Amino acid sequence: MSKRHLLAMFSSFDEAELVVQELRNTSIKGFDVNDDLVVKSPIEHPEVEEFLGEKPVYVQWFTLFGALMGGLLGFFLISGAQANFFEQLKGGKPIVPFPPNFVLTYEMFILGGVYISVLGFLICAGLPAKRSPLYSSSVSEDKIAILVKSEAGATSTLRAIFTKHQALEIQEEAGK
Amino acid sequence: MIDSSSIKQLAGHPFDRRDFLKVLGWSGAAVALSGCGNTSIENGKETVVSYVEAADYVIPGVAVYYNSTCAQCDAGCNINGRVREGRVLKLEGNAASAINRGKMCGLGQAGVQHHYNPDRVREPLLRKGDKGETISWDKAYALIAEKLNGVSGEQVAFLSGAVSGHLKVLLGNYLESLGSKNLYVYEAVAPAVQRAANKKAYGTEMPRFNINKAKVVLSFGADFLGSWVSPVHFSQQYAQFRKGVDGQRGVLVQVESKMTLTGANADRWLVVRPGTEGILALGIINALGASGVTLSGDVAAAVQGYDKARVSNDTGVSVEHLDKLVALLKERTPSLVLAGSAAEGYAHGSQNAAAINLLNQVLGNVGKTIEASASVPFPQMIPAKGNTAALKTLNDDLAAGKYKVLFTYATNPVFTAPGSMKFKANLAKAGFKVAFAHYLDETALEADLVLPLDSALEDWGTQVPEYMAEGAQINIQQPLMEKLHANTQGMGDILLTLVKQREADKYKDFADYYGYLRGSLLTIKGALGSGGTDDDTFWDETLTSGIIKLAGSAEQLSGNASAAGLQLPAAAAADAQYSFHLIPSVTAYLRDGRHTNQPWLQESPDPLTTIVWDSWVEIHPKKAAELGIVEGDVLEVSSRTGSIRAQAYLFPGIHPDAISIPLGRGHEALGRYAKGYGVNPFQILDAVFDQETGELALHETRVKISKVGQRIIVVKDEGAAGGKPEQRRIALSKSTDQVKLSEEV
Amino acid sequence: MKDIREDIAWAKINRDVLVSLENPRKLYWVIVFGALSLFSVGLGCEIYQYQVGMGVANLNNPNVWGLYIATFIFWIGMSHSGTLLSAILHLMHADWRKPIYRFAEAMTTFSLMTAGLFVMVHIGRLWQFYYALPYPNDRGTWPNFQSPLLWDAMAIFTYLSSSVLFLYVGMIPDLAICRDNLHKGWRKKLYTLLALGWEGTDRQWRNFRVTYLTIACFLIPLAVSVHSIVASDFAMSQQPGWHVTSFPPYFVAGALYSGCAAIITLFIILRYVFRFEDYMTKSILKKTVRLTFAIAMVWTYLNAVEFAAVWYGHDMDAKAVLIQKATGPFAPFWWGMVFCGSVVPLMLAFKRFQTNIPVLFAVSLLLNLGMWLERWMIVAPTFSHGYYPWVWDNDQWPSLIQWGMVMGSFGWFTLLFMVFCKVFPSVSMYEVKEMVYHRSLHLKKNETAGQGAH
Amino acid sequence: MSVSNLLENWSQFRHFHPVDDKPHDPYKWAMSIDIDACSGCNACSVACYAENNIPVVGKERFQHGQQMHWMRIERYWPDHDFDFPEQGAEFLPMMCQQCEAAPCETVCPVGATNHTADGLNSQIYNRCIGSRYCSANCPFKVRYFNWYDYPTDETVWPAEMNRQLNPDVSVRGKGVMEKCTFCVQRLRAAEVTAKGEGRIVREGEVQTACQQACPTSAISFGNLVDPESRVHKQWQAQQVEMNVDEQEKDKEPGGSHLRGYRILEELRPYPSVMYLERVRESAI
Repeated sequence: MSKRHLLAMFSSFDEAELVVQELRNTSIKGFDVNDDLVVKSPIEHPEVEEFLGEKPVYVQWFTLFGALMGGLLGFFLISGAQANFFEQLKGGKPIVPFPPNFVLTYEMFILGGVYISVLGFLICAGLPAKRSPLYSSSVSEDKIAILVKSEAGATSTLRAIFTKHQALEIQEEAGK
Repeated sequence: MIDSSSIKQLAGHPFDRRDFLKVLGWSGAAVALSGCGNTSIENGKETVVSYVEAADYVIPGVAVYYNSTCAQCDAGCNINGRVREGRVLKLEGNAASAINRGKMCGLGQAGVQHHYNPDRVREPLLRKGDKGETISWDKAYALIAEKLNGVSGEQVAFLSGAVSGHLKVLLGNYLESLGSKNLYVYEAVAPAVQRAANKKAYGTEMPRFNINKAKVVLSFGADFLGSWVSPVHFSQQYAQFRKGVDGQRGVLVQVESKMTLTGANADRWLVVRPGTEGILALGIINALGASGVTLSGDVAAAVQGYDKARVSNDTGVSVEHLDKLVALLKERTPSLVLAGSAAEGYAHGSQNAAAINLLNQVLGNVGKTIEASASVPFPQMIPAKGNTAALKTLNDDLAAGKYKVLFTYATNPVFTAPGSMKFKANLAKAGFKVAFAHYLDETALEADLVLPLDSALEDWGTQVPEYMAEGAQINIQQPLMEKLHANTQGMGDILLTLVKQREADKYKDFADYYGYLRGSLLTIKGALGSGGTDDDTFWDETLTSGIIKLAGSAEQLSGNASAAGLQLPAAAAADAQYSFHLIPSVTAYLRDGRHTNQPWLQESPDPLTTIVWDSWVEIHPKKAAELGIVEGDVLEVSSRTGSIRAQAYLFPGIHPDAISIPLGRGHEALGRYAKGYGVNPFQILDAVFDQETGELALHETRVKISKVGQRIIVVKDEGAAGGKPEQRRIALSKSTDQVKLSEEV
Repeated sequence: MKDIREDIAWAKINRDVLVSLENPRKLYWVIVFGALSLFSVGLGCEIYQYQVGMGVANLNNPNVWGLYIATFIFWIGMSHSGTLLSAILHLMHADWRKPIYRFAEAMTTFSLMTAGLFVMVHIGRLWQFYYALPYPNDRGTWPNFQSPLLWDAMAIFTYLSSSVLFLYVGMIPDLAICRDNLHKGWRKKLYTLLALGWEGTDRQWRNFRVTYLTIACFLIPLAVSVHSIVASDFAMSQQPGWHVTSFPPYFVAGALYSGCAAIITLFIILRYVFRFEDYMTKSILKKTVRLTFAIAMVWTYLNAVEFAAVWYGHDMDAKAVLIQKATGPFAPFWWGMVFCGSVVPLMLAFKRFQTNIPVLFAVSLLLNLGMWLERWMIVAPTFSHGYYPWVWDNDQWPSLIQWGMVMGSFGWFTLLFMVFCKVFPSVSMYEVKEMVYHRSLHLKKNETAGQGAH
Repeated sequence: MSVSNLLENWSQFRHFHPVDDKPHDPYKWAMSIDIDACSGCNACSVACYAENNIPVVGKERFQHGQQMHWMRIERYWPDHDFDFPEQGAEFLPMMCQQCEAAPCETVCPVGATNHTADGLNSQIYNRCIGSRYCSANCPFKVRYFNWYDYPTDETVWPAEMNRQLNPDVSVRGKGVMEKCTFCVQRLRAAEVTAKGEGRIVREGEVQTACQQACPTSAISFGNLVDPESRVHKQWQAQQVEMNVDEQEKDKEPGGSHLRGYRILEELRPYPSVMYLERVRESAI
């Protein structure tokens, strides 16, 4: 059963918030406010998260994993290499010396953390992404967009709500 | 010629183990058989060593060692050459040698750079205007014969450096065959005054000096650790002397106006007014007499008037130091007093030396630390000793246009003759000049015919050292490798060819100099104490050891030096116009400049100033401050003869009334590593001679200095701290009362 | 004076910034040409040095490191202010950083790349530099992990790649703007590719925020560690004048200092060249200047601490080096460093200079000069006056080859930076919008509160 | 590079060398130089040039401080003011001290300089990338860098001169660091010969080039762990311990009558070269 997309543009966050609240309060068949609603904005706006409700972010778990693995890998790689290559004896120092290895472990800890965080970001944010079916470049300028996905039947209800809240523009996916 | 004969030799005698030494270096490895321009398959063979058909003694990857004799100076150190794949790589000392006991100085080690020097003469050269034209040896010999034709013996002269052994014999024979007596043996910095003074005082020119047996060595400018007589031998004695007998360390007191390497190692370095060494010696004798040492009548008479106050005033040595020195000499016996070139380089040099030798007599050192040297039972082989008086005579004769043919060998008078002699101009008056040379040095450049010589590492020879360390010995020089250049010849071979031109019959048995050498040594086999052994064994053993030890008797030593005739002039008055004494210093590695083209020596820092690749003017810092001179100021140093320019170096080890410039640099020829580096102080030396021996008084030139207004960076190893340790614990020192040397290992 | 006008329309922000990608003032091309020429000089010097040998740099024993290492530290140091502006101020919610952090981050990236070049031109066998990389190989050899130089390599690699990622991640929303607004062509393709399909959805923003914050948190200790490690090149050695405990913080302060000075310079240049007067306002400049002044004083203090520690300590060798810095042949440069580094910034304390653009431009250049001299004075005097007096050598003057490469590095950096500013938005559009938005909200709130009070 | 190797031999990898590592066995090459015997003649230095293929850099490069003498003779004057150097000069042969805890080793980024089992500070030319950090950290400044490509330089080893080069020693190209090796090529040859005969190298069997040339025999060289060696006896008699930064004898009030000392010992590099102080007569 195919779903259809609908995109509405608003001039401010306040408008968008009202729309989302109304959508939340209105029960529309074939439209789930938690799953089928996407707010697009030109800036990062914490209120959006608030009025959309807390959604979990998992990037930090990637970070933790990356940092720990980076550190462990660093230490064992370095110590292991030193141990295997003990011909490289340095007078006055043990074959596996701690201070230098800790410095390098530290760097690897950060390296792992950053790399895997970015990886986590890409995964969690779904990037790189295919462009969604409806997009207006004004989002990257100054408009707030609300993209909804619904059964064909719900489209008109949604459209009505958008219009009510002075949507500047409403785009609808062409029917099949 | 030599090559072909040696090839024949190879062909005729298959190698066996016994033979390999004989052939060694003669035909050597399969290198250098082809000359230039050869287009055959042999082309480039000189750079290839065949391991498929390697000669017996070429073991790939393994070095073999052969004994020979160092030819870098006349001390006659026995060397041991390291040879790999037919190349001589390094010269080391022959441990069996009484002279150097396995040790080597830097000069000697640089012998390989003489051998491999890229600027060696490779072909006989005949003068064509300003250029040299390559000719064949046959033509060269023919030319010599032609030039000698109809010339009387009187009109032929041979100028040679010090020469000994069979080469000297052949040289003498050749001149005899020419009917000439004009052999001039010239060495610019030889201890000639010393020899005369020793002969007078001890009855022998070169007795043995036992530094190791002395408790005190008092040296008047004898640089026995650097350049004097047999430095490597004396250095070893010095090491023993420092360890001392029963842990009592030997004390070295050096008296001189410019610090030498030996002076830099002295326990007490006493700076004296230039030329007053003899006065100091007499003053010490006088003080010894006053402290109870018995003086014979004539000695007492001779030293009368040399009281401490006067001596101190004349020499600049304080009474306190004089007293301490006298006390030390009296207390610690035996001692040894040495006279060196610094004391002898004056018009009264012989007198200075006599006064210094007299001190040995007074201290009873003769027979203890000065012993008779062993004599060589073959007088014809003892060295023809070089001196500068010979050059003066030659120069006068040349100026008179006396010579139609002049040979020069192993000496470079155009470079080393004092400027006042105008030697170069006089040399031009000789008719036909033949130079036997390794390089196109200044003298060879003036020659009409230049004949290229084998290097000392590819030539045969015998050498008899002037200074005998223990028993007498004859040193064997043998090739350490095949000749590097196809068209050079050994001096012995050349002389043999030349003498054959005159007396072919006499020498017909000798195909070459090698044969001559072998034959003549075999004839005296019995006298050498090897009468019982067969010829081949004797010969192999001789070549293996590189030394023939002689059972010669000791020369007579007389211990009765007389003070008669000892007349020392008063300390020289100041010269108003030329206010500085010029001290041309003889450095250990450059000497008279014949080896300046050996880059190791150029880059080996002068031990005292650490300067490399250049000449310098040493001046005392106080004097320099007075004159506003700082390091690197270019100074014009002018004598009555001429002037030269060199950078100033502030040096505390020099008398404020003297400046010093090292000899050896300032070449206008001699190849890429020598030409254009530094200045040549020989050029400005005045013609002053020792009154007794006629030797050039090296230290008598007076100079004035002026800044030319240019300042350059002195190229030296010493850093900005100027050799001060700056309170850091780096080179530490203790005095003898703080150490217990007898407990040491 | 406001940091930014609240009434700037968001669309205008887009327009103003995007125009910088297309149509800068002529001066831009002059700068690019100048930079290219300088870089060519440096490249020529390097080719010559590569062919002939390091000797042409007129280095020697003991002066084995010359301007190369000094300038290396300089560039590493300069990289730190980018991190300071973007990461530290981000964590501290100082929103005035927003119009200027992008170019500061670019500066970080490019100065690190420039610094990396100096490692290359410095080593004697450039063609074997990969020996210093830890890679498994059939000989079983590894680099020496004990060497501070290896820590350097590791730290710089981490820092450079993290900085690039940070710069990139922070730029994704702007790249989307570029993608949406530019005409077809290679640029459009480039931005489309780099924007990764960013649409500004709530999910993207949510993860973006956390990621950006996380990387910022990593970058701060990383930046500190990087310059501490560079300081370790010296402090971990045994040489007098280097073996100083306070070197790591001293280096970090110096790094922030030189970076801030460079930011002022580039701020002024960009503001003019790209007509960013509305965004890079004098008020922001003033804040940057004040920050610079504060760091200058910290640096001065740490400098004094170092000298005092040496002076009152019993390490005679270190003391000798210090005395030689102040009185020896390096004295003009050392005093020049003190003047430029500690005296000149005092001008920044005066309000009237804090917004005077010509004065600030001159001052920032002097500060940069002072900081470069500082690095040279750390490296050179210890070599020429180390433990071992025999080899003291105070006269070693860098050859033109060395100077050429130092100049070339400035050309290289400027070139990279200028090309970046032309290709990528050097002012963060989305963040300026945020800034304007939040400030206007704040303004409204105040107005409402003000009205309520009446 | 396995973790199991790391874990199994952990204690071995944590040993500090040379402090509590197993002692050098059977070799620890060391030297002692009697600067009272040293006359400053430079023979050692020339021998080193001959043995180790050291380039003669020429006047201009020497002026720039780019000389390569692995062994240099330093000439010192007293620190205090003086009119004339009445006790002569002081000569000090200085070359790589083959430190047991060498400052150069730890800082090399590629591990081109390491500590060998027989107690040398090795330099691997092939591995060196020329960062010059080792030289920067060397307190004695005895490491020399190839600022130019001497093997291809026509002024250094022109035709024929190059035939003198010792095939046992690498000729170093541009961009690598080099220094005194204690004539490692001779040591290895002797060690291998001895091993083949089932023994250790005997005292006197191997000499360094400088030691061999030294006319005053001021240089002793040998195996410090061999009780028969002269070096061992000298170190013992002089009460110089290897692994300390201050000798017990130097702690005695009034100092010691023993002459042995090591240069910059207080920096704790544990040099393998002991110097014997110069002596000057107190009676004159």
